[in-house]
Amino acid sequence: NDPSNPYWLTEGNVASAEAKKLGYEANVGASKGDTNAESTLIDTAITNKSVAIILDPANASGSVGAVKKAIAANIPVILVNAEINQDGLAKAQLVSNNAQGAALGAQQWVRAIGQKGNYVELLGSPSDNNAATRSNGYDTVLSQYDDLKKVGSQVANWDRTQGHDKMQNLLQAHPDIQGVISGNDEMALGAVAALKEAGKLSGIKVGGFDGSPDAVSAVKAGELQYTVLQPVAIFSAKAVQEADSFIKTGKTGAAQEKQLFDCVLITKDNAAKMTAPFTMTP
Amino acid sequence: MTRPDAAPDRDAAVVLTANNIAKAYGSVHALKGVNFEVRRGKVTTLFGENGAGKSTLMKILSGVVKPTSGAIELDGSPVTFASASEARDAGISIIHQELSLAPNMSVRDNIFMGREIAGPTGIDYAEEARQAKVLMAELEEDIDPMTPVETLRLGQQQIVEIARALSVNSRILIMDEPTSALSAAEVEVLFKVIGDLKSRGVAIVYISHHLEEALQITDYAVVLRDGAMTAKADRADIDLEWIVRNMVGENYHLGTPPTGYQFGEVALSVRDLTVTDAANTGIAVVDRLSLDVRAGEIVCIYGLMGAGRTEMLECIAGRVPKAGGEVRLEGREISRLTIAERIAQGLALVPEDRQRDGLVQTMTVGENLSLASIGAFAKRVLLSRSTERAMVDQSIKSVTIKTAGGHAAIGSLSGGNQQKVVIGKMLTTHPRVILLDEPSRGIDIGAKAEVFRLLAERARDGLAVVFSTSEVAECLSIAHRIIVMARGKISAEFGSDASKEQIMAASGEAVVH
Amino acid sequence: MTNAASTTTPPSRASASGGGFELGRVLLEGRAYFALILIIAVFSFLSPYYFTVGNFLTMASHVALFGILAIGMLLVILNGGIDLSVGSTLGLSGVIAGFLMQGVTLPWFGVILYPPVWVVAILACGLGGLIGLVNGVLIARFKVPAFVATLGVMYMVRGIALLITNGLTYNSLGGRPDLGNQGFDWLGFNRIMGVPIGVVVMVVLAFLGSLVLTRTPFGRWLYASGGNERAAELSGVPTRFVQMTVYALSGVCAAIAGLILSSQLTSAGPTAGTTYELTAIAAVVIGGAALTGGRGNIRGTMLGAFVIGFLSDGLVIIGISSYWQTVFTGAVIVLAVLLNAIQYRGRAKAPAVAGATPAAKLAG
Amino acid sequence: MTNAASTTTPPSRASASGGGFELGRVLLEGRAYFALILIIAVFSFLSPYYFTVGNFLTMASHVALFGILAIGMLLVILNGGIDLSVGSTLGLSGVIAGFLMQGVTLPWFGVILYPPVWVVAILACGLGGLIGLVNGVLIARFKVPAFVATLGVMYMVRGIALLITNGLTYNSLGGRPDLGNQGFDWLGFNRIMGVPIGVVVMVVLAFLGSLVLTRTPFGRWLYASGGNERAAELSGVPTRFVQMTVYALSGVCAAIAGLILSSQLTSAGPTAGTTYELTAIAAVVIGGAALTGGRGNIRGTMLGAFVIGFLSDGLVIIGISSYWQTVFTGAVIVLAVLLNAIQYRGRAKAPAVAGATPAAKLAG
Ligand SMILES: Nc1ncnc2c1ncn2[C@@H]1O[C@H](COP(=O)(O)OP(=O)(O)OP(=O)(O)O)[C@@H](O)[C@H]1O
Ligand SMILES: Nc1ncnc2c1ncn2[C@@H]1O[C@H](COP(=O)(O)OP(=O)(O)OP(=O)(O)O)[C@@H](O)[C@H]1O
Ligand SMILES: [Mg+2]
Ligand SMILES: [Mg+2]
Repeated sequence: NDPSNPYWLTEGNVASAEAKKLGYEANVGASKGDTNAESTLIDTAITNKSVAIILDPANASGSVGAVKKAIAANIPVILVNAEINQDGLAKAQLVSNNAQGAALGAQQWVRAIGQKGNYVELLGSPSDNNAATRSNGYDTVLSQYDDLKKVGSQVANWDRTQGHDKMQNLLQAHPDIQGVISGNDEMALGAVAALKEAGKLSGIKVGGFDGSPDAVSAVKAGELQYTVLQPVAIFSAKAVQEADSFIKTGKTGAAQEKQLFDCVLITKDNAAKMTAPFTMTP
Repeated sequence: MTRPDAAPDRDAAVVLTANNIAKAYGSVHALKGVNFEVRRGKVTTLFGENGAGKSTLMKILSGVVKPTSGAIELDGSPVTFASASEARDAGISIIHQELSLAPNMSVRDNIFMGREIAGPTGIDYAEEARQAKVLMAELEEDIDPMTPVETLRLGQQQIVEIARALSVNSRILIMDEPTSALSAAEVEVLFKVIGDLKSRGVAIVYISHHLEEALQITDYAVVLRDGAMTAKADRADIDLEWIVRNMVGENYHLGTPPTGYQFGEVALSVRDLTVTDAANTGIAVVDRLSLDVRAGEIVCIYGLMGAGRTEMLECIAGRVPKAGGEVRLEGREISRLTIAERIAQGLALVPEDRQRDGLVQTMTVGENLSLASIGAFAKRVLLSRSTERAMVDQSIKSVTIKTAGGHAAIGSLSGGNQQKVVIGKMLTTHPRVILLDEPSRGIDIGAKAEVFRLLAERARDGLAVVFSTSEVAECLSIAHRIIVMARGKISAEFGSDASKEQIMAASGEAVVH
Repeated sequence: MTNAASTTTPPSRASASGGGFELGRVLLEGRAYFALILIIAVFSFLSPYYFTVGNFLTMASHVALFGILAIGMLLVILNGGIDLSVGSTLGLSGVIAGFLMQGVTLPWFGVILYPPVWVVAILACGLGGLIGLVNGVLIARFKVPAFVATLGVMYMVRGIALLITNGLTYNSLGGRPDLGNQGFDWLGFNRIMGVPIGVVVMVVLAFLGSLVLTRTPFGRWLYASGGNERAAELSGVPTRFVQMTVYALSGVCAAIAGLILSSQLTSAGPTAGTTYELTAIAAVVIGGAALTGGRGNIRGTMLGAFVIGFLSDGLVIIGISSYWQTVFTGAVIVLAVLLNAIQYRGRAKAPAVAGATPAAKLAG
Repeated sequence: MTNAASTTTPPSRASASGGGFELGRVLLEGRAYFALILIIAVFSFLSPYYFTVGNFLTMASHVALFGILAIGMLLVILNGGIDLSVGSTLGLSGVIAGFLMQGVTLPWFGVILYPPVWVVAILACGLGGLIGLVNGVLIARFKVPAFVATLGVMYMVRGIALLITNGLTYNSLGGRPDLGNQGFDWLGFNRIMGVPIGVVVMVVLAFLGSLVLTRTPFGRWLYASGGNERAAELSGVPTRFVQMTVYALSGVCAAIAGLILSSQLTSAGPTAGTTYELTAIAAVVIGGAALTGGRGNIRGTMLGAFVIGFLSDGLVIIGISSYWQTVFTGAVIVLAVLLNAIQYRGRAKAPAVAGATPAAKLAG
């Protein structure tokens, strides 16, 4: 996926590092969310006679074809971070438990702003079903509090600039909000910048998702209330190990195809524990 | 000679009649109810100043533009043409005043574009090429049908244009200034061709600003003046003087060399100037040419198309690089300077093609006038509007440009006035030497006279003037000295008392009567 | 000012004179060939997998997409226009195909229609042609500059694709036997004698294209109206018709590419094909066509497409960071035109004839 | 073939005659004004929050980015060129700024330099100018068509930005008091009398721009070389110098925009500004400039920028899906030029004079 986001960068780096450790030659490519680019990458992976492909699908449905192609070339595919809408293809799908993470975040967020108030939501790009999963996760929690009203929501495509601009517009439309809940950290940080500029940061609480280094430092600085750490480092490493074991034993060694990794909440209190990007040492 | 209302003589069948055709472009009334007849096997020549409406009338007859009012009758039955190709199918073809060729395509493709000869597999290229060859032979030009048009010089391009019109075996052939870029020899050939066409019963409409030339082939003369017909007559009844009178009201002569003052120092001195062909084929287009012009002197350079005048002048002005020799302006070697620097030094060129090289169509008359000297109006950084306006008005007056004022769009001016703008623009740079490449090209006789008068005045004030021309008559107007160029060399030099025959002979041009 | 002229005189000659063989062209296209060979050589040296039939077929099938777009783009560029909307059209046609494959509900009959694949394909192409026609009408009838018209259409079409799918992606375009609408993935998955269908389609289109350009009146009309529209018009060439047609054709090409892509992925996303128009244009230009119209030919364009495709795939195969790929792509584009420019600089000095002046402008 | 000519005659006159008042212009720009007013009216009606000072300021600060890009773009387009690289330049300048703010390590001195903000800003702008100059040299010296040259540079610059940051985003550009490199967010955060700095910068640039265009020889040269390069050259206009300068200036404008953006976000991402070039071009065109050069002015361009910005922000505020925003943007672009085209269609019919031919072509 697009490595201009630290999240996916770490994903790639950790995986290749792990692979090298296990004595493979790793080759990281970025689809930038374009399914065609992705399938091109798969093709070249096939050409390169790769022993295994670890794929962060660009698109829940769009990537199915690409995966099929790899399977057809009988190269085991292990999916990380995002799922595809068809089971039984990939050897394994290792994803962070977005629903759980969202719930976790939402609860913390409620604690931060209290039981009542108006808020707005920034959504990721709709073609990525993590966006939906997280948004639903938020809603299930927040809808329990009748006094919390979602007065607006905008798609900011995971992007910081858009997060910033859309936040400014939302502020205009809804000056009376207490909170912003965001589908990922980039958008959240964009929102923070916008709020800072409007001098409303103190009054409005922002929550992110991903646990990216920038976000963590923002949490430390108290600009961001919290972020939800996706154990990307963990599961991308795990993915490689499973690939390895599959190549050697023919089994991933995991019970079922879909493996959910629970997310961890990062707040001011435990932000210090972030040793490396996306890795927390308890 | 006869009055317009006089009955048209009957000795040749009228094929095409235009009944009080009127055409208005917005406010401009290009034609105001013109009646016009074309007779089979005869040449009907259309005379008129720039903007008289000649081309407009022809465009209407050939279906290019639709008349605002009026009717056209072909063989007595009314017709209306929705497009040029409809007119062509009806047997009317036209050679347009402005070249209309696709430079990226070969001669063959240009001749047959829009009228492809179908073969079993798409276009029958072989057949087209063959016919193209035949046409070229007929016009006595050895141009390979496959050569891209862009590599032909202007004259040859015009030949291709003519060939295209001939390739349609039409009953009516309209030629709007077909010879503007042709050498006398080429004109000869064209006239021969026209002769054959006449004998084959083709009706021809001919337009030209070269009056004597046109008279050679005229059977019927029609004169337009600002959109209305002022006179028509048989060849037998008319002469040059008659045409000019009806064109411009009174009789014109192009002026005489200004006298009564001494020439100054040598202003421009060219030594062994050599310029190679634009296409880098190494051919010397200008061949070790040397020339001196004194302040206040007017020098005319006569030559055939392709003699190398444009190259020489553009090279002196810094547009094309020189292959050898040196150019001195008032003693200073200027070969190394840029165009801008040469202008600053006092050397100005009025280019051959004003549309392409002279005017900025997107700017107003005033802005065009001040363009070359714009730097002068900058007080510190900003332009001084007032100074500029003053200067513009002043030069509009001094160059006598007929225009609504400095703010008018350049496109709204007639050809002659546009030319004056280009000249005015260069004069505002206060040059010591001014080069004019065919300043009279495509402008009417009235405008010509004014331009020459203007140049004569400036010469009096010590300006050195060099102008090139393709019309002998113009050599014998204001020039103190006439230099004839042929194949890049000076073939002869005359005083203002030379005869047309001498000059033409020296240019390697057959003397035409 | 004569650069366009200079950059591209030779191919033009060639193309314009429909088939005539000439040194200039050999030199120019020779260069493109050379670039291609160089690329292949270098990568074959760097990766054992590069120089294999399998890989070439794969790469070819990647090139196919851009190649097909580029063919349509070439027609438009020959006309002196440009078509920025092909990327979006590609996306929309895929989406429409997906939409139809999902079955169309006709509420007032209460039935769900599952049109067979060929119907879907035709409808998608038709749509592409329609979009192209919109461009054509805007440009030919209303005289809107091509760049702007197609820019606007690009946005609109993209937006529509997103609205239809609500940003989501159609998948499982495989169809179902019981509905008799199977075989959509044929385009993407099948191979004729080992050659992916996409490549076959491209070759066929290329062949048809050069036939039209060199053997038919339409081809000559296109070169003529691209070279000097006024002249063409005066000599009875139906310039407006030509103009509209090329945009329509470009639209159809885009639609075909869209079908191939979505069938390769057996899914259709609304954002597919974003910025592909630029790649297509790059291919055409590397292929020696002039953005001023009238100059260029299919062979060159194909070469251009292959240069771009083989390069970027090669970089992926030897595992170079995707950032470098971006840099290289840019470098190649500049280099390609730069070389032409330099070689024909001498010519550039030649006095351009009136007709050639346009070239000048755009280039400036 | 006379479309360009027709579409844009009036503004040209206007601009060219820098200040001369004319019916044509009033009509044409009147329309842009009208569009803007309409947009404002509609949205004010739909949302109580739209018509507020606060909101206008916010929207203005969004417009500022594109506005600044558009000013540079206008210069290039007046010259008859186009600059596709501004988006990438914007991104890179931000990245460079971020890079410098992080502190430059000089290994052989073993020290880390923290250049003060103004130095950073100047360096970033310098870089932008440099990139522009590369475009200029390619186009003016080597006669590479502007579209292609800037397309290539666009890719290369983007790639470089990605390589420098390795895809990451620099943040915390706030600077640190102890290092004396604070105040980078000044551009993005501060306001002068409530007006965001970005807007102020845009206004200043717009003012300078129109001064240069209407009151200096350079402006006149620009219009001239855009209108007819050959004629300009023969009148002693340093056309190459003009050409290079406009691209350099466009680069600087892009860099400035990049600084403002990254300071608004107090972070600089390598992918910032992607496709902004298209928005900028759209603004210039909606503002009535001709892509053929010689016609257009700053006021129109600013209007164009505001039309686009106010529209898309308005749609966000009334909470319309971002997909509709895409559609509308496209629609507005087409509509704007369409209206001009229709109004001047009558003129369009007039056979263009030779000089106008270039215009025609590019537009075709
Ligand atoms: N397309 C046009 N739009 C507006 N006015 C036009 C147009 N074409 C011609 N005119 C005007 O109509 C009048 C006649 O033009 P026309 O070209 O017929 O003159 P002409 O006799 O051919 O002049 P020349 O000898 O220079 O060719 C001129 O005043 C000209 O300005
Ligand atoms: N576009 C061109 N390409 C190649 N050669 C050219 C071109 N134009 C002119 N030439 C050559 O340059 C020489 C001079 O041509 P040119 O027409 O400039 O002479 P000229 O005396 O200026 O004629 P005129 O001034 O009447 O046009 C001729 O031999 C011609 O073949
Ligand atoms: Mg005429
Ligand atoms: Mg000449």
